Amino acid sequence: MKSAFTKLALAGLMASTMIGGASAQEDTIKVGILHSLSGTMAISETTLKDAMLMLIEEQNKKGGLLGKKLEAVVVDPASDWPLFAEKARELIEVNGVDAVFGCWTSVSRKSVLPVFEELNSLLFYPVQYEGEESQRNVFYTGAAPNQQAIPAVDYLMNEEGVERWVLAGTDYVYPRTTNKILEAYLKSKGVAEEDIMINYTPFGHSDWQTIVSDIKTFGSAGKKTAVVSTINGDANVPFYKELGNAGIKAEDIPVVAFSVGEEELAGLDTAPLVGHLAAWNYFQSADTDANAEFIEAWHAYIGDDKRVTNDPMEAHFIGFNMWVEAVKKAGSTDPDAVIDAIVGVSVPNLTGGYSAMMPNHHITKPVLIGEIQEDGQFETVWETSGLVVGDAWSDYLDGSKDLISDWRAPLSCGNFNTATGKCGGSGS
Amino acid sequence: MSLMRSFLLLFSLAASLLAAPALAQSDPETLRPLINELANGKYSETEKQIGALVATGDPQVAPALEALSDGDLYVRKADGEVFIIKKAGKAYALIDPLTLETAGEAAKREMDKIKVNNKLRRVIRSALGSLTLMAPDPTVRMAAAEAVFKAKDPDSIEALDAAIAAEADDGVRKKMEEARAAAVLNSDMDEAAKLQAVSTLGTMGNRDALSLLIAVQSSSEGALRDAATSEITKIEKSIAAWDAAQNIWYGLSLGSVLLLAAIGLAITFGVMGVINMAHGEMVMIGAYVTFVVQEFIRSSAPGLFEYSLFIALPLAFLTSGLVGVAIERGVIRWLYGRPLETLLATWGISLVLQQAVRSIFGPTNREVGNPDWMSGAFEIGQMTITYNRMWIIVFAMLVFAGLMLVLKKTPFGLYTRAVTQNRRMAASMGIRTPWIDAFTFGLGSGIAGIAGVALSQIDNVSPNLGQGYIIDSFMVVVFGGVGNLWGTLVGAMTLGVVNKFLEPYAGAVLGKIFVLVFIILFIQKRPRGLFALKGRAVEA
Amino acid sequence: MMSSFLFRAMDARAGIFLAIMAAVIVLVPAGNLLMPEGSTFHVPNYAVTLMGKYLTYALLALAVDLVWGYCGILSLGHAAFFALGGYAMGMYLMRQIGTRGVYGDPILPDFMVFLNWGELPWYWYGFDMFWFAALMVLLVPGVLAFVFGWFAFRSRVTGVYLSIITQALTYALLLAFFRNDMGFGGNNGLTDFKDILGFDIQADTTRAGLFAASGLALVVCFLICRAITRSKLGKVLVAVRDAESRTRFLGYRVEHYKLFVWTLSAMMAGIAGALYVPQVGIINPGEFAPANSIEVVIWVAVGGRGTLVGAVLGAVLVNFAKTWFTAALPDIWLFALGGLFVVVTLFLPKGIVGTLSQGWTALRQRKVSEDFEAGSDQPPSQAPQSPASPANVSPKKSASTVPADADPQPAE
Amino acid sequence: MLQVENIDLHYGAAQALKKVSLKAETGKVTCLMGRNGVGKTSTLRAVAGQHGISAGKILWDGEDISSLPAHARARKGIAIVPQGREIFPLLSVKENLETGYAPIPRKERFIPDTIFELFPVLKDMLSRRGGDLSGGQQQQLAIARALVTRPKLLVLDEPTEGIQPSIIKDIGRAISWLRDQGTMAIVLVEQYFEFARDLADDYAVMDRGEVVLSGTGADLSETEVRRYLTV
Repeated sequence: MKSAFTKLALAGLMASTMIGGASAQEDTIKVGILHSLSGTMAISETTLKDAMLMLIEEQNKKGGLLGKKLEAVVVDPASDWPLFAEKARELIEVNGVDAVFGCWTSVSRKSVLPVFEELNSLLFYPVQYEGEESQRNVFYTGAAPNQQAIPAVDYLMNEEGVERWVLAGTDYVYPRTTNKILEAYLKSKGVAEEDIMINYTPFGHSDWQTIVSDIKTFGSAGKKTAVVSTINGDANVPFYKELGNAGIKAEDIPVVAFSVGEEELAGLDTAPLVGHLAAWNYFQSADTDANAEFIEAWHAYIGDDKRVTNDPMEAHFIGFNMWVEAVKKAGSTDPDAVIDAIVGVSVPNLTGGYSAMMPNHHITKPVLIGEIQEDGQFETVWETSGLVVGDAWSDYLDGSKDLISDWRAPLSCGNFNTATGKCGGSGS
Repeated sequence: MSLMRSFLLLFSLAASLLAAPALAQSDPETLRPLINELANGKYSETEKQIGALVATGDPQVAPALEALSDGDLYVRKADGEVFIIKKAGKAYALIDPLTLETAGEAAKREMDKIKVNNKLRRVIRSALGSLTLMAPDPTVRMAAAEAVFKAKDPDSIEALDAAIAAEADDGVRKKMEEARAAAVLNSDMDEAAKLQAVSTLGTMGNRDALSLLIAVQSSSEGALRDAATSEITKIEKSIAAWDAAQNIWYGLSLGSVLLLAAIGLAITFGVMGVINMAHGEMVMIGAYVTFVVQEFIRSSAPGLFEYSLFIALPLAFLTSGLVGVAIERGVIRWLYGRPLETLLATWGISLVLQQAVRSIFGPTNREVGNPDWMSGAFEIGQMTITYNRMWIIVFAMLVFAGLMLVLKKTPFGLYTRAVTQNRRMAASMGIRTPWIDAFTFGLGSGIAGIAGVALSQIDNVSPNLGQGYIIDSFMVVVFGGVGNLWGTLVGAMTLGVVNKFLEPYAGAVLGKIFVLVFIILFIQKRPRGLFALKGRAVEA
Repeated sequence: MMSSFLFRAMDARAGIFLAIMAAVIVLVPAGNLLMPEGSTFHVPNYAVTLMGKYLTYALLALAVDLVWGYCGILSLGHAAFFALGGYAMGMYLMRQIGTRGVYGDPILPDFMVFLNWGELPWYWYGFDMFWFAALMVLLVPGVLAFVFGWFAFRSRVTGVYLSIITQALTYALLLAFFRNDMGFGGNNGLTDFKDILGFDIQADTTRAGLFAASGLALVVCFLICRAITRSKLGKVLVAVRDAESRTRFLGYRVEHYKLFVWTLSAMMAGIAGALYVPQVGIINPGEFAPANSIEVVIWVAVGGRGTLVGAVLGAVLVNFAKTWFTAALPDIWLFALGGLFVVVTLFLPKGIVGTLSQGWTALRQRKVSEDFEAGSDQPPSQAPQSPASPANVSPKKSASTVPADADPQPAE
Repeated sequence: MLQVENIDLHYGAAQALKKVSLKAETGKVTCLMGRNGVGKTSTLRAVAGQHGISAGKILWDGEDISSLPAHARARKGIAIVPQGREIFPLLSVKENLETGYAPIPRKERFIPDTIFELFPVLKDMLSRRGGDLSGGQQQQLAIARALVTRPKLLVLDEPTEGIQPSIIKDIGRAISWLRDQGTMAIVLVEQYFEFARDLADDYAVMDRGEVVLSGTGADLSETEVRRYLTV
């Protein structure tokens, strides 16, 4: 019976492989969507799956790509990191997709990286992250720390006169790295050690009483204080609820968040939070025609005009259009051809400008600082005058300040050390 | 809703200002150009313009500033006239910023919002403070005094002196005196006045005073420095005591959340012996019921919003309870005698329920609002108590007491206890054990449901809600001793308080780890929990 | 008489299992490496890693079955041992990266470089040597299990209390490993491996080798488990499972037996984790999640508790279902999986293998009963069931009767 | 009237009862005797519905109740005083008695005074926990608890087991008083021969899961029965 089962399993796998192989020759171009639809990350990632399906549908309405229709292949990696690698492999090997759009958490990206490298495929990663990475097969369409964190701190320092800083984050790599960078940056701006308080909490932390009270105490020292929040996901709602109830107003201690967008605010009564800030590269409130069109299409697609749009959705919008342009330019979906063609491709973003793919596989973006409004939207209160180039390697970290990334020939290196003149970090 | 509130405030403020004896009241029309100027340019320009308006010293400008701060001040694109607006359907109702008379309507796109940021709001608040120190409404004067306190502007001493002299309300006058002290310390007045101010702040005794005094201590010499130092020592001592009290409060609050999450489990797991992995999903269902109730109220009876939780409570109890009964009748009753398999089956059920909620309500967080009586905070001494936490503690105690009452004083409770202690004998006494099982499971699930209503006030309402509580709930029940509700109560409160006392020293993550290790070690010492039941009935 | 029947059945089952395993261990790598792509007998890379992963899960399930099925210890924290074994292997693999990391630091792993760690923490020493890492794969879970078990079994923590503190253990480790200050890469864990024992981890041959190693480990551990469960020790364990205090009264040092099996099981879980990590390419604190441990228990229950082969089958089957569902029904697969658990529990209470063998036994039973009627005076007893009711034993003792079939009992 | 007709009963694969038949009439005490492990308790369990039977029939006032669950049989007026008393240990004496309210109509839900007349000791102990009582007191409580359900068939399983002689006497008096009321049939399982002999109107003796002797109390032959009682 066991043997029958094993045979069945093998037969199933082989059959699906062969179907996969066979259909790659058919008249569609397959696009993989690798976002968690269940588990802890489903809350954020499901929206991105829907956004991708919408973008693909729209592209098909415009006639597809290279004369072929696009076909979306959706899988559920279930917020389980090893499963991400398995599913990525399945998408590329079994389903034969030409590009994958997906991942949210850094760990899921780290988990699939070797797979994309080995099988030489393309991943478009749409979420702001800690940087310190540049991989040939990956395109980072979300913000690097210099496209989000540093401008936000600059704003608070210059416009609001903040002198004392609470860096509060969830204890994982993105907040750790961002806070490292910010700490170095703040110190370089002359902020004293005792004016920086760093606090880490576990994932899904829900009892914020002590921390909010600590922030209040820290903020009552007579210097203007702000909180830089890299608190992730679900923990934000109880955090803001506690903040609102404890009466911490944005005028007294503003909180600037890097992981709180429209989607997160949709679960909150924002009236007590008016004036708290977020730094992103896109807000739904952006007043452009392209954005209005995008929002309208989104509402029509999802069938609910209360659903919001957010920054990672825009990142997918940009990433998808870049891929489409690069495929057109290369005349093929072959990954090597697309990797060569995509650098320098520039497509409209939703905030009224153009974003371009840089040689380090990061993109140019405007940086916007928004204040939370009563209706759950952000109002842009400040933006960079031009576009900011995503920086794979931070200038404020010892290990990486000498590194640059350029995937164009002849350098073709993700971690070129300008001090030693060698590719591959500081060694060999 | 809060928009309505600020409007009411605005109008009462404006009305009171108009009724008040004119300080420097001038013709509205001379102010109008100044107000229209607000619409020009950047934040820095707006800030200057606010300064100019405040410089007139005319309280008539207050409503416009207030509206600006609330984001309700708009400019008409066509002629650059500035109005306070009020949303009326798709259009805006226009209100003259000076006379406060209605001035017609305008479509949205005809108007531009005058942008405001935190810094401007802060400027406006302190400006309004000095303008409204003499307002007839004591709450307005109180707010004004607080604003002036924060501004610490020596220029306001004169206005404060006048206001203090005229003030009838003791509380407000005290606040004004404190504001004056803060301003004095920031001025170049003589040492005697400053010493006086230091002692005023010393009696104030909170963190704000402390930070001001520390500033004095570091910038002064001699007698003033000594006075500040001695006041600082006093305040720090009292704050330390208050901090301990505050920590206990936080611990009780966390404990009551744990209690709410665990108490339903204490019944299904502790009393019935069913390892219900879907317990967290019962909590989640309760939270979603609250969401549905609030959505319904928002769309069809906005006036009832303040009572939404009371409406949600019975509905959540019923919904979760019925789901619980359905699970018991459909699955669990076939598994009696195979307790570990209930773990397996209910784990499957919990996956199904999560996915069901995800399919019906979507994967994202849903907004459950706090009614006004659940919002905000009050202070006892140096301790801040938020209303939602307070009500949750009260609620948890009520639920506990209610449950105890049901189990101890009703026939149903008696039969349940009899079934727990000896199922076969209970059946032979004529107790319909299958009904008791179903109802008990329903009761445990229903209680989880009402816990969900409470938890929706402090946490995410998402399909993952239940998962976040399930482990903690099991820890509480096991720590307290399976089958003993008192154990659950004491267990929850102990874990809450221990956690909160560890957190400031160890941080949130390590604190939690220590608590878990503590539980592991504790179980070694008392292998059956805090309140171990004795006797064969429990061992069976 | 009946017991010899059972053993013969067991032998047949084990024989089939070993034969299949031998075939799988040889044929899958061969099909992957030797058969040309496109051939009907070619096994794609994808399938090799996937099945390799299933085999490590099967080994983990086997470890759980040993303690739960035969000793009555329901561990809701076995994934902790699995993850610790995985981390030990992951640390070795990290050290093998050497200067090929993004920063090219010869000693420090990448995550330590960008979080400004000055030097390697002491507990990373030695992991550049495979033998040391391999030792740690066994020792770390083993020692933790030993210490934990030493305290728990000596204090006679049993039943749900034990289950819940195993859950507390894995949850505490989860939180601890999430902390970046622990020096294990925090949430991102250990990843981006290059070599194992000098072989490129992404090469087909390495992968096939890992697959075969996983298969062999499973077979060896299966044989160990079987030897234990068939020995006198195994009978004492079953006695502990079914009536712990009586076994104690009979003079057995119950806690020693439990501790031995518990520690052994944890070491097996560690081996499973160590084989898992190079095949999936990442180890992260998520592996400690209590939900994972519960899933392992479910695999065992689906396959059939206390049957060894069932644990393996359950692990493969549930994970295959998961693989298949997450691709075929990405939006609603949880309904299918959750439904599967409920259905299996309700309709296959002894798991797949248990139900099948029970059916088979029942067939035999009828024959045996006839023999009994014909004159034997020894009533046949049903081996897998809990002890028969003492109605025909001593009524004086029947105060501690086992309740009738349909009675709920507090959790084991 | 209770009629047990040819019942078989199994525990798993083990057969405990083989074609057992028994009768108990209202107003009479039927004694069931035999050594340990011959199936007496199993017979009572079958009657009370605590264990299913695999063949045969149980009739109560002519109605077949073989497939009714235990609680439904309690509603039919069948009450059991089990071996080992099975008092609810954590309930107070009063609560133990009140569990007997479950099968009776609301207006009958009170504790009849006769119970306290039969067992006066209980009256002083109403608030004590059942588990804290002595063995004899627990036995009295178990009988009292069964009486609260106003039974028409009272089944007692070795009520004298491990109890001091003075209380055995009280219990014997209570049983004969109950019989004399003429409202209920009583089945008494007993190993204590003298006690059984004094009370029995009818008797049955079991051995190895079968009824080997039966008859009316008058015919009860000590030597014959003793043969089956001694080991």
